[in-house]
Amino acid sequence: MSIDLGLPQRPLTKKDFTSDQEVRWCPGCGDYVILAAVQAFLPELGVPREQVVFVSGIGCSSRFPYYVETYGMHSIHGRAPAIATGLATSRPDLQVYVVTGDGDALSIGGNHLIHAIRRNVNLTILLFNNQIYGLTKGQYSPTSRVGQVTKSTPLGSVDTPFNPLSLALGAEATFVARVMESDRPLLMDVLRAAHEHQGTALIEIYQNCPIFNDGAFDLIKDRSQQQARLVRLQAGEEVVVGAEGERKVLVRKAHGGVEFVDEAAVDRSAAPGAPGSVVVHDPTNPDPSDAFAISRLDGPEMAHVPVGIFRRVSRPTYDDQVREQVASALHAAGGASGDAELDQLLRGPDTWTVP
Amino acid sequence: MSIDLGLPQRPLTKKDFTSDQEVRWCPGCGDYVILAAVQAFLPELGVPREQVVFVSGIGCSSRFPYYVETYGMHSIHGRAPAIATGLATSRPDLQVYVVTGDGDALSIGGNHLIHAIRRNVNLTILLFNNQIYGLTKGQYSPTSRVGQVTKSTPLGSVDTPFNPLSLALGAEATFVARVMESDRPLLMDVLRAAHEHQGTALIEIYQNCPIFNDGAFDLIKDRSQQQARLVRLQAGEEVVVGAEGERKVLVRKAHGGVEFVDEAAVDRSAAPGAPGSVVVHDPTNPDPSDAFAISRLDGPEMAHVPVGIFRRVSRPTYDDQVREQVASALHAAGGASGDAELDQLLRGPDTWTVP
Amino acid sequence: MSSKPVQTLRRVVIRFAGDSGDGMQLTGDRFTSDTARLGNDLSTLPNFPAEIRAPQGTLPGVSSFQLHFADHDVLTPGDAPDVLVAMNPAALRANLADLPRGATIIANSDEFTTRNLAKVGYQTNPLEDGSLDSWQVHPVALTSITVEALATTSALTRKEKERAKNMFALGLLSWMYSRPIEPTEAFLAGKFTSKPEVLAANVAALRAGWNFGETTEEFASTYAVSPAPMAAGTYRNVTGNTALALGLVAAAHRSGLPLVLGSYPITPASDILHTLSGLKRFGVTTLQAEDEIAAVGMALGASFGGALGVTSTSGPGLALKAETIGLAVSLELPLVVIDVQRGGPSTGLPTKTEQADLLQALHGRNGESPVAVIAPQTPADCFDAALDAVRIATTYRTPVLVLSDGYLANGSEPWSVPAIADLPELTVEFTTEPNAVTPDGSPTFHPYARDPLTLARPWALPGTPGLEHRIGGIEKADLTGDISYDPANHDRMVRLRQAKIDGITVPDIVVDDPSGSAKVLLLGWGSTYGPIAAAVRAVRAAGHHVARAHLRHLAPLPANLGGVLTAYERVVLPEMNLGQLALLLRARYLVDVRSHTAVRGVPFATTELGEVILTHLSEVSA
Amino acid sequence: MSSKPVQTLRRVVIRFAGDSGDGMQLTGDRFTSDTARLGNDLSTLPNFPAEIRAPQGTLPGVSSFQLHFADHDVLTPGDAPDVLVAMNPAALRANLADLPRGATIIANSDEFTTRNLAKVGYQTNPLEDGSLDSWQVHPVALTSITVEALATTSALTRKEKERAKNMFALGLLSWMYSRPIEPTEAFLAGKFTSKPEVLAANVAALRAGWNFGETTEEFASTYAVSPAPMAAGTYRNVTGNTALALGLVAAAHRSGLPLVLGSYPITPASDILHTLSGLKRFGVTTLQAEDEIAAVGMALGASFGGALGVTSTSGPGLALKAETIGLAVSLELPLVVIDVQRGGPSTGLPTKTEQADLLQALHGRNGESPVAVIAPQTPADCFDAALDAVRIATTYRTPVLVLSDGYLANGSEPWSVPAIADLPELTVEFTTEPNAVTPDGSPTFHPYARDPLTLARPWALPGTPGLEHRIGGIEKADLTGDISYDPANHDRMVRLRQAKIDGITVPDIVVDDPSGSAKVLLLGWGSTYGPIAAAVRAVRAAGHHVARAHLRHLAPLPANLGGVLTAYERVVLPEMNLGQLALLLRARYLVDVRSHTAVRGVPFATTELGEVILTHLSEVSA
Ligand SMILES: Cc1ncc(C[n+]2csc(CCOP(=O)(O)OP(=O)(O)O)c2C)c(N)n1
Ligand SMILES: Cc1ncc(C[n+]2csc(CCOP(=O)(O)OP(=O)(O)O)c2C)c(N)n1
Ligand code: SF4
Ligand code: SF4
Ligand SMILES: [Mg+2]
Ligand SMILES: [Mg+2]
Repeated sequence: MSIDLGLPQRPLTKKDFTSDQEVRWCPGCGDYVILAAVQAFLPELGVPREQVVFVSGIGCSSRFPYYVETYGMHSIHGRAPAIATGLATSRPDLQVYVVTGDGDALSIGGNHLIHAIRRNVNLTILLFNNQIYGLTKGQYSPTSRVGQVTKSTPLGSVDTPFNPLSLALGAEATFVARVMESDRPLLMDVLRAAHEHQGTALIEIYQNCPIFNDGAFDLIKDRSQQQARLVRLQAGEEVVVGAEGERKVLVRKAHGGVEFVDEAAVDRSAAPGAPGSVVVHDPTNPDPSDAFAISRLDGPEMAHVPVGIFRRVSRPTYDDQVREQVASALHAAGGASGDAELDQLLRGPDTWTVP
Repeated sequence: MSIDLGLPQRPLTKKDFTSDQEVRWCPGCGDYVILAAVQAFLPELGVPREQVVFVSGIGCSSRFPYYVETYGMHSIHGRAPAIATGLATSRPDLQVYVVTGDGDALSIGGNHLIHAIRRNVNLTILLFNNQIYGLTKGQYSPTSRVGQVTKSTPLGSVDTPFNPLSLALGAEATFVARVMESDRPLLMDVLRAAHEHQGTALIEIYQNCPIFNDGAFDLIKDRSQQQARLVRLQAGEEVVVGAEGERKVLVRKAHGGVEFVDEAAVDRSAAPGAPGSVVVHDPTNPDPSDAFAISRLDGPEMAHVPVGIFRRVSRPTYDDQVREQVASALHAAGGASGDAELDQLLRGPDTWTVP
Repeated sequence: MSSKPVQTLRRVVIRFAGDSGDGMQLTGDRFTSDTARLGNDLSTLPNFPAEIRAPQGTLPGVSSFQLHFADHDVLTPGDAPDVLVAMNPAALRANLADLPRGATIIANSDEFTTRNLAKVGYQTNPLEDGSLDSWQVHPVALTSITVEALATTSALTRKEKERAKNMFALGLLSWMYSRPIEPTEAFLAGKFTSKPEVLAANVAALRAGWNFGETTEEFASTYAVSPAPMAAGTYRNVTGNTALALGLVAAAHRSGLPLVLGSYPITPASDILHTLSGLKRFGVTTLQAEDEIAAVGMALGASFGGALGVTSTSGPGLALKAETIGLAVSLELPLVVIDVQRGGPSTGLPTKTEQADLLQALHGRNGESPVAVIAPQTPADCFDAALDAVRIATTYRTPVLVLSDGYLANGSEPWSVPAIADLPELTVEFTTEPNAVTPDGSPTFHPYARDPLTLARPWALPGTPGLEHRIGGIEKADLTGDISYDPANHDRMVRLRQAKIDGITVPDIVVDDPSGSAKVLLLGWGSTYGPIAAAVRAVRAAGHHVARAHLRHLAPLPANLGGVLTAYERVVLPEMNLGQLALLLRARYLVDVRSHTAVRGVPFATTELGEVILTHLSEVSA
Repeated sequence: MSSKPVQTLRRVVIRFAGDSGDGMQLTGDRFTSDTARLGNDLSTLPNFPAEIRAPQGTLPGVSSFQLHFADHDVLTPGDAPDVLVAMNPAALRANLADLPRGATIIANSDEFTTRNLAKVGYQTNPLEDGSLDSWQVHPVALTSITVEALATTSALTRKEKERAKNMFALGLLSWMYSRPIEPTEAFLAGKFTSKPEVLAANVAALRAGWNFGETTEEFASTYAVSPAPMAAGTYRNVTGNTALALGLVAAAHRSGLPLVLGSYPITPASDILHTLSGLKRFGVTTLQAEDEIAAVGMALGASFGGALGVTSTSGPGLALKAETIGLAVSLELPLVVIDVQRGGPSTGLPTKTEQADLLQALHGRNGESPVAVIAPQTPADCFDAALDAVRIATTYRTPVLVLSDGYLANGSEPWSVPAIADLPELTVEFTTEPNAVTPDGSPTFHPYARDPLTLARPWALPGTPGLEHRIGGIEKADLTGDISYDPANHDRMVRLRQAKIDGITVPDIVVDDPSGSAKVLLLGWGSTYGPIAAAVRAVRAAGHHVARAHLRHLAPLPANLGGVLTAYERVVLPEMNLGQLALLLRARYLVDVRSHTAVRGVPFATTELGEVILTHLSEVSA
């Protein structure tokens, strides 16, 4: 249903993807950084902007669509994945992005998120995780760490947070990644990979909320701490962390799971897969067990936080298959239905005639 | 708030847990078997029946509470975990069970389920999985296998089903188990363990719906096939499947995950954890990676279906901590509040007096 | 044809009743089909428990199917059966109260065992203890005769043979009312192609039933009901759910839009999903969502993309969709929401009918959130209602709520199949060009500019170059659609949205007042059409004057409605709720509309309404 | 005390306006507190954007706080400010239209830079270009004077020092209106205990502001407003959200039930959750749920267990809770549902006020699903409304909906703190013994047996031996509560549930008609109390006769309401919606209630309503 008005084609720029709406986030909000990165990324897709749609829920992050000069819908709290599923399924020509927050996606919208993921709908989901409800002024979210003192938890929250990536992997995800808002090169890489991916790509973006949860990610932002904590996953490479000389390498544990050990202590002669043997990151592994194990590395203390693409496997998408069933029914019937076919349908098998 | 009327205490029997309501499932429905097992199990708890509450959603399975002579609520579709959370949090003296179906728990109620699980509320959730919507007469459910032809999927369903146990593990579950409806001893064992568990225990029960999805579990029910497919997890033991002579043993793969290999091919000298080394089942492993890997063994073809307790670890429960915060606030304030304290609260810090 | 004497009747009401597993719905459906073919007018009422198959032989497990057919225009499934086919003691016990003295009972005597009698509280066998003396009872050993008739079919077990007893009953009743059995034979052949033994058994049982009637002395004569005069045309029998599904497909066809149904199963709406999921050949996409919220969300997403987004549900599901329908009101996108009403509140009576979602449909959302509401009045009328809903949704870019109910959904009647060319033209135009200029004179797109006539905003689809825009549920500035917190703008937008709905073109309400001298107007909406019309007919037949009118559009109301209401001395409004439409009309027109309400999960009985009318007539003339 | 001349005023309206980050809400709160202490009556109206902190210096980022205080009974926050404190050009531009000619403007001249002026579209500086000549403009270099005043405080950066400028403004205004600054100093000391430099800076800025007024020649005199005559008692200032939270805690205390709040954050209701989460010391449990459905589910689960289950939300959340509230209606358990209404439909205007959820509260559920509905009328009245809601919920075992709104929630007024002993007795009795006998004579428990007076069913808690029972949302047999599909039983249960609500004891509505000769009655509900009363007062002051009455109970309605409505020639009903209560009253009483509606997200202005009243008065007497 893409409409070609024969407009002249010229390479698009970031400016082409910037709408005329005033951006209304707080000064210093991490959302600005993400917006700029996405606007810078979109031109490189080579997709005309009318074929891009951003669907969001409600939250600070969900104001995103207003600022991008594409089609967009700022919907209601938590429901963007469902709305986007309807859109993506009926319009294969569109690139559908979902923009959501940790509250929007994981609290009220948790069910739609996991169902979109298991169905593997052609969607790229950008989950801005600031570990807080920003728009409603600072209540704890399903990703807030235990003990977090917020407006609604004066004595500290008691619920174990979700690990959004573990949850997605448990929900049969085919593409799962994490990025820091400030890491534009990685964000661009991941967006590119997500664009190429067929199915649902979940990208968790750590985003700082300077007003209600400032510094949530300082441990991995701060240059001095970052190296010891941030784990950059690279397909086909060993999983390492730490500065030169203090490097740790990810190895398998004896009883399932993975852990970091000092590089010096690594036994490189261990058979691949043996406890102590080095984990070579393979996001395309059909078995999600390794990706899951890696997702367990991070915790509230942020000892080790993996970023990059955890999983990227191929599986038929929901929308493709839904359309395929319709197409094959049409094909089997010899093409689109006209008045005659409709007439036959209305009559059904059992008519009689009154003269 | 338990009320002691000083009634005479005698050991309870199954009959004591049988209500006067006529059971209204279809002849041959697996729900009967589960009901009988639960009614037989409850007396052994030694808990007076007034302290037991069954909360259910909507579905054939959710009619369960009517048939058990305890307190019960047949609520609305998908919401039982939330309602039960409110009840369990305000009433620590009660044993709260949730009874739900694959549609109730994983379709409309998916979000409440995963949130109850991450919070680790003191609940035992019995998820009757018949891979179909029974009560609404046979539409596919989030656990129906791909390609299943149902009333709403005449050309076969296209969505990848959830693996309820993978999903629960991704949602930070502390207790996860699976049982066949017909395996009463295991069901009793698991119920017992769940009762002892502090927090949310999710028990998936495979249940046959003879009307709309008959034989869904025949591959693992049928004596001749069962041995080759059913994997009985035992804490501290190797994970094996198959009849004597055709036995397979679960070993680690080189690149994450686990797989079955012929017993003959097992290298028992492999270092624990090495690829090819035998997996010794440890449900109490704090790292859920092994439990997750084991949960991936089953698939629609039911090549290998693990049953038993996958995971059983201890973590503070939501309701205990919520109550603890209230209790400590009371304690810090020197006990329950009387009129004087309330008066002070109403006045607040900033009053003035008009004479 | 039977060789026994034939008596001609003008109308007959038959009720088939048995266990949930006895196949009564199929039996009723087949009898209906065969009756329709004979040219009788008819109306049907299935009735079944919420449980799939409650324990055999119990009262809660009874399932029934009632059919009213006649040589004249039939308006309801009939108040009371002339014939009850009772497949077991439970079926007898559950239905006897509805059976007028003198009516015929055909009971499967095989099932009247001590055990089965006890299950439903009979101390003695009513077929033998004289308690049924006021009725004409025919005990027939349906089960054993069926099994005997299949004695030669050795491929089946006894249990399997017994299952054919419903076909025996159908054969017997077909004989009794001079219906052909060949179409049912053809139907069975289609159904059991892959199971030849089962097919053979069913056909044999069917024929055995017919022959039993012909041969045995139990039945002295057969009955005939002549065809009803009907307008020329091709007819079929349809249920409301089928008619709705067909209407949606026809509307999609006429509008050129692909139909996308987002739905979550719920009784009694599920069949709409089932039917549409089988019509992929018509370009129909059905998405079974994870819940009702996702279902309407998917439909709305599809509408945003330019499809005809539809969602179908029942009352509890409508409650869940409220917030998203509110979003659709704010987005001003076409959306069709079908609510097949059932007994409430809460889970209520899932398989029973009710009209108690009208106020929910109108008011069940936060803020001022106006939508259009339409209610079909008979099963076949669901087809037209669907077309009308699509017309309004696409023309006015608004959600339209269609209020069907459990009775319409599962009840059926003959439907004169329209010619495609006679269906309304529903062509939709998408906006593809800028519709405004910026202050500096360059062309731009205003997503909330409005058509001056309809107040509809443009429908510009993603994929259209140059019209990129964003819409959302936050209040938006008139014309531009930008976020706006301006007080005056909000007031204007609230009133514009209301004015758009108020301005929808709906036909005037038509009053049926043959004498022109009636003082009392019987008003109704939705599925009470049949019972009210039948009661009015009966009252008129007794020589009284009474007027009748039926509302199809609940929002907006027809422009002439106020005049109609004030033209009568008294307006009586029967509803299957506690007076929901009455509330709206009293508020709007300050007319003392008199409610007659019953919330029993079943349609009004004609006799009941007849008495109500007579009471009002006597009050008014007194 | 100031040494400049003091002028006495009867009333003043001040509006503080600045950037979202400028701390205007705090400034307003403090000025309010200090004013309350002086014994003035007062009313406040905060106003802020839905964004947390829109870009600095822009129109959408403006946040304001209006305070009306007087030496007499104050009914509204005031139509138009006498003084506007504008912290930047955006604040000036956004608020100027509300400012009557002649009013005072105190503007932070430091912020009127070319860049800031351009941001909001000022070509020239209004402080200098003469465009403000009709107002009394005082440009004050608030920022730089503040920074200068803190010159010695070297521990802070310039940015941090600048942040204290709101305290400077507060000091200046306190001087101007003769308010003490000591209480604010104490308040700051408490707030910044752990940040001594910040404390010192704020206190210094506050004093500098005061001194600036006293020293500079910019201001010639100060003003005093005498205390208002108020009933004897202890007073505090409260917002509606605080009062509601306190009312719930007081009700829990009086009923002996533990309070369990299930909630999901949403503007403007979130503060109820925040406040209650800090009151664990009163045995209050707050559960922040995953969504609104879970929130009400948790509350209902707690009620089942014998707690006082409460849930708080705003319109979109109420829509989501509909199905579960319907379950509570069917279960007949106590439940308090608080809806702090905001602008709709859909996301609407999250931070603005509206009264458009009344029909949703009454009708927004499937089936006939009656609940009680209460609306508080002023911020302080929220306390009493909460107690009343708990009384009804526990006495009648029913959900009670409390309709507050954004204006009540955030607005504040002095509240005469009641003595605990004077609060209503709310003791609840749980059922602990069988209440029926089986046919064979043994004692049993009927969960749906009813109290003959209230029609309430027994509340028997899990844990009570011998009363084990099951309840659910499916229709239940009268008395026993067993599942029942019986038509007559359903009709009976539907009517019983309605009758229970209809039978709730609510006080008669009181009419304020001092002359006794009014022909026009001004009726209102909820937060329009203040504006209507103020307008009526003004109209009466001009010598006209007009009556006034305010509805607190929307369901059931007071028994005398019909009589009251028909006693007047005309009933005028202002609502911040399109006429929702008018619809109900017209329907119920067939009285031609005249709606006056405005849906602007802000409370009615007194003058606007005054004109409306005068128009009606002239029509009626004409
Ligand atoms: C139905 C509904 N419930 C609640 C809200 C209030 N609400 C708006 S945004 C939000 C949470 C936002 O948190 P998150 O998704 O993390 O986004 P952020 O603001 O942090 O970017 C809530 C609770 C709403 N708008 N609608
Ligand atoms: C809000 C709502 N939506 C839909 C339904 C209809 N409904 C009842 S049960 C059910 C699914 C039941 O499936 P499952 O949970 O698997 O239970 P089963 O019947 O198979 O035991 C559905 C869709 C409902 N009752 N309420
Ligand atoms: S509140 Fe936090 S997340 Fe929201 S805009 Fe401000 S800084 Fe960003
Ligand atoms: S439909 Fe299936 S699950 Fe439901 S009662 Fe019947 S057999 Fe059991
Ligand atoms: Mg967030
Ligand atoms: Mg199921």
